[in-house]
Amino acid sequence: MIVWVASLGVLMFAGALAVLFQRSLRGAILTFGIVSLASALLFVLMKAYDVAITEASIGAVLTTAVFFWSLRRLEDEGYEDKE
Amino acid sequence: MVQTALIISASALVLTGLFGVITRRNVIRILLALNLLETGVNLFLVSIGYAPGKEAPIVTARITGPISPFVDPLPQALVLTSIVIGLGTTALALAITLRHYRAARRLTLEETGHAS
Amino acid sequence: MHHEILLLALPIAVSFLVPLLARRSAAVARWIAFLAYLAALAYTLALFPSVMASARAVIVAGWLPPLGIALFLSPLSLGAVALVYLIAALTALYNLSSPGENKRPEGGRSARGVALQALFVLGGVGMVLTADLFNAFVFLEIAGISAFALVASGRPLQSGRAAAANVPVTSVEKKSAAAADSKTASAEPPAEAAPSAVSTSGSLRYLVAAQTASLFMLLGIGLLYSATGLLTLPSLVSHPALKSSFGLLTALLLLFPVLLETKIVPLNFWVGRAYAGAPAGFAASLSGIGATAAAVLLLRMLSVMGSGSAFAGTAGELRGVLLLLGSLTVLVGETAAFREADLKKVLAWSSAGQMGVVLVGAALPAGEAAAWVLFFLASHAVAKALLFLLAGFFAARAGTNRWKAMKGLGRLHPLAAGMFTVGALSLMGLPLFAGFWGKLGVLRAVFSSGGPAVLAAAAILLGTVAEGVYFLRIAHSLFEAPEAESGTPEAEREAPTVGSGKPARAPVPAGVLLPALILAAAVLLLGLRPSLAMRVIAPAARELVSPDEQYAQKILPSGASR
Amino acid sequence: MKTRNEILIHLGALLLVAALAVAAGLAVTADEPGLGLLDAGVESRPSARYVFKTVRAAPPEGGAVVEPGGKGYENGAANIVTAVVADYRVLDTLGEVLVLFAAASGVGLLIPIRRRSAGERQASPIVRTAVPLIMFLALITGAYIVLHGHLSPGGGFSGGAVIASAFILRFLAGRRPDPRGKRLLSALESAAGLALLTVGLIGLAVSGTFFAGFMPQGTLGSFASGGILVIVYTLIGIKVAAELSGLSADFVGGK
Repeated sequence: MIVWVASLGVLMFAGALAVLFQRSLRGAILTFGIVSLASALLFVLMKAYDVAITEASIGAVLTTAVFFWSLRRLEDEGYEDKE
Repeated sequence: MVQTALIISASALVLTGLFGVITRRNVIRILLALNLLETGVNLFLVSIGYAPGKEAPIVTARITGPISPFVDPLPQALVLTSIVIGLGTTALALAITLRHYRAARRLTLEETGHAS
Repeated sequence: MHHEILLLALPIAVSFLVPLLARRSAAVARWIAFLAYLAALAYTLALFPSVMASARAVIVAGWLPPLGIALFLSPLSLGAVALVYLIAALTALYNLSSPGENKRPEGGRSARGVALQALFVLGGVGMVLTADLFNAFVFLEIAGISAFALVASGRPLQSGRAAAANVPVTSVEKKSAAAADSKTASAEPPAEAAPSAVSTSGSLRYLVAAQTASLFMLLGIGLLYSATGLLTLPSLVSHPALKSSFGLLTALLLLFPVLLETKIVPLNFWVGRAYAGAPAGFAASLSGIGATAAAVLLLRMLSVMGSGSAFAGTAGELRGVLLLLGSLTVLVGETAAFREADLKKVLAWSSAGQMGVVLVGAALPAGEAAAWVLFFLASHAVAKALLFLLAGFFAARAGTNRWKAMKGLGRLHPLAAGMFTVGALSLMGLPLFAGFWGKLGVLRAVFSSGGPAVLAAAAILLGTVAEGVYFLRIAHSLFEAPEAESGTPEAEREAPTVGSGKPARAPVPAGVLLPALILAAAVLLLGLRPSLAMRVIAPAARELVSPDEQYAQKILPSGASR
Repeated sequence: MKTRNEILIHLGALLLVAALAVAAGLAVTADEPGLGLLDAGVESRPSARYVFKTVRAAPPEGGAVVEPGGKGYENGAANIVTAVVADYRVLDTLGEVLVLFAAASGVGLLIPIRRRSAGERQASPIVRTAVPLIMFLALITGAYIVLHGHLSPGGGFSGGAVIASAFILRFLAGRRPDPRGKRLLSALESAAGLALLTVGLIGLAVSGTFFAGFMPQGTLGSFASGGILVIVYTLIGIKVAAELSGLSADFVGGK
C-alpha cells in the first residue's frame, strides 16, 4: 500500500510540474487529465470509492474535455498553440 | 505512515498548484494550476479520513460496537461537493476566457490599454 | 415547523422559475425577481418580533447539529438578511428600468442574469444564516460563481456607437422596451455585441483569487476537522483548545475567503477591474450584499475565534494580525480610491477602505466596538449601494465612467447629484449622516483600547481625510458648470449624448429615482435617529461579544458540543 | 528570453510557496499542548454516529448494530457517504446543485457564438456507427449508478456525469446540438430543480423540517430503502445530466 501511495504521489507531483512547464498547451491539458486519473486511483486506494467514481467521471473526463473544447474553439479563432 | 505519505503528496500538489496560479500568465494554464490545487486539497481532505486497515463506508456485513470499522465517511461527502464545484467554476472560467479572447485577442490578463 | 427555511427557498425558487417562465421575455423575469425579494423582505420583517424575543436554530432535514446542519436566526443574522433583501429588492427595481450601460438584454437584465442574481442573493443570505463551516463554504461558492458570471457579463459603455439606445424607460417606453427585450431575449445567445475586455479580465482575476481563497478555506476545514472532528462553528466555542500555532494556521486559512470578499489587503488586488467591469446594477449588490454578508460571516467567525475555547491559544496573535491588516487596508483602499479616474473604481476602493475600518473594530479585544462596527457596516452597505446605483446612472448619461467627464450633470439632475452627495457625506462620516455614528464609535473604542491600536486609529483618520477629498472633488465636479471649452456646451448637451443616446437633460427614470430616494432616506434616518437601528444592533452586538450563551447554547442541543 | 521581472515573479512565488510550506509544516508538527493534526483519531470522531445511524437516538445499551436486512434505522441507506450527502447534510448538496446550475447558466450567458473554422473534419463512419451502441451502454450504466447510489458507490453526481457523457458522444459523432434540443435540456434542468425543491418543501410540510424524510426507510440493502434519499438523488442525477449536456453543447457550439 505504501509503495502504491508513494509512487502515485511522485507521479502526480511530476505530472503537476509537467502541466506547468510543458511548452504545448494541448500536452499540458493531457498531462492534467493523467494527474486527475491518478488521483482517482489514489482515492480507490484510500477506500473512497464514491469519490473515486466522481473524480474519474467529473474531475478527469469532463474537466479535461471542457479544456480541450475551449482550446479547439480558441484555435478556431486564430490562437496558435506552440507545439 | 501511509497517512503521512498521503498528506505529503497532497501538500505537494497544493503547493505546485499555488505556484502555478501565481506565476503563469496564460489563463488556461492558470486554470489548470487551479484544478491541480483543487485536486491536492481534495486528496488532503480524504486522507484526513483514511486509517489503514479500515473498509469503505458501505454496510455489506453486520457491524457492531462503538468502534467504526470504516474509513471516515464525512470528508468523502465534502470532497464529492468540492469536485463538482471545481467543475462548475472551471467551465465558467473557460467560457469567460473564450469571451475574453473574443474581446482582447490574447490569453493574458494584463492591464488593458483602453478605458472601459 | 421550521418554516424559516423559506428565507433560502424563495431565491432558489426564483432562480429555477425564471429561466422556465421567462423564456420569452426578460422583463417578466425581472418583475418576478423584484416581487420575490419584496415578499422575502416582508417575511423577514414579520419574523423579527419572535426572533428578537428569542434567537433560535432552524434545523434542516431533522438532524440536530453538530451532525446535522442548522441555520441560526438571531438579531444579527436576521438583521443582515433584512439588509440583503432590501438592497436586492432595490437593485431589482433599478434593473427593471435601469439606464445602465448594458441595455442589451445581456448582463444582469436577461432571464439568465436574473437567475444568477437570485443565486447571488441566496449566497449572501445563506452565508449569514448558516452555523456550519462547510455550509458557509458552499454558500460562499454560490455567491462567488454567480458574481463571476455577472461581472463578466458587463458590456462596455456604448460610447461612440449609436447602438440600441439604452433608453431609460419612462412608462410610455416601458412597453416598447419590453417588446424589444422579448424579441431579443430568445433562447440562443442574443446577437453578438463586442464583450468588454475589462469585464472578462476583471472577472477572471476575481475568479482565480476567490477560488484559491475558497480552496484554502477547505484546507482550513480539513485541518480543523482532523483535530476536532467537528464542522459546526458553535461547537468550537466550548471545545478543548487547539495547539496555538496549529490554531493560528487553521484560523487564518478559514478566514481567507471572507477576508478576500471584504477586500482586505493583500487579497484585494482584484477589486478595481472587477467592479469597473460589472454592470452598474450588479456592482451595487456586489458591495451592498456580497461584501456585507461576508463581513457578517467574518464577524461571526472572529467572535468564535476571539473568545471561544478552541482558539484560546491564538486569540492574541490573531487580533494583532487582523488589526495590522485592517489598518493597511484603510490606507491602501483610500489612496487607491484617491488616485482612480473611473468612478466605479473609486467607489470600489473606497468600500475596501471602509471594510478596513470594520476589521479594525472587529479585531479589538472583547469586542467593545461590536455595536458600532455593525452600525458602520449597515450604513456603509446602504450608502455604497446608493452611490453605485447613481454612478451607473451618471455613467450612462455621460457615456463614460470617468467622473471628470461627468462635469455639470449635477446641474441637470440636482436631485440625483444631491443624493449622491448625501451618500458621500455619510461615507465620510460627517454628523447628521449614518456613517458618523459608526466611525465615531469605532474610533472611540480604538483609542480607549490604547497600545498599538492607536496606530490603527491614525490610519482611519488619514483615510477619512482622503475620503473627504475625493468625495467632495467628485461632488463638486458634478455641480460645476460645464466649462465652455468644448464648443457650445448647451447645444452639445441638447444633442443626444453618445453614451445613452438619450439627451442628458432627460428626467431621471423612476427605476433609478425610487431606489435612490429610499436609500438616501435610510442614510438620513440612520443619521438622525441611530436609536432606531440600535434596537436591533445592540442585541446583535451582545451576540458577538459573548458567543457562548448568546450563540452556541442556542444552537447546540443542551450541552452536546461533542 | 524570459524578461527580468518574469524571473523576479518566479523567484518571489517560489519563496512565498516555500515559506508557506515551512510555516504550515512547523505549525502542524509543533509539540505544544492542545490538539493538532489527526488528533481526533478516525474511529473516535462524531462521524461514527453516521455509520451506526445513531445521530438522532442514542445507541441502544447493547451497542449499535447495523446489518443488511435490518429495519427501523433512522436512515436505511447502505452507502453511508450517500446517506451523509443526500440526507444528513442535504443543504450542502442542494447548494452544490445550485453551483452547477449557476455555472451552466453562466456559460449559456457568456460563451461567444462559435465561428466555425473551415477544417471541420467529419466524424469517420466507424465513429458514427459505434457511437449509438456506446451511448446505449453509457445511458444504462449512468442510470444504474444514479439509481443505486444508496446501495453501491456512485449516485446523482457521478451517474449524471456518465449519462451526460452519452450525450457528449452524440456531439462528437458529428450531430451538432440544435437550439430546440438545448431549450429542452434547460427546461428539463429547471423542472428537475423545481421538483427537488418541492420534495424539500413537502418534507417541511409533512415532517416539520426542510428535506425531512416522509417515506419509510425500508430494509437496509434493499432497493426501496433510504426513504426520500432515492428520490432526491435521482432528481439530482437528472438535473446534473441535463446541466452537463447543456454545458457541453454550449462549448461544442451549435449548428
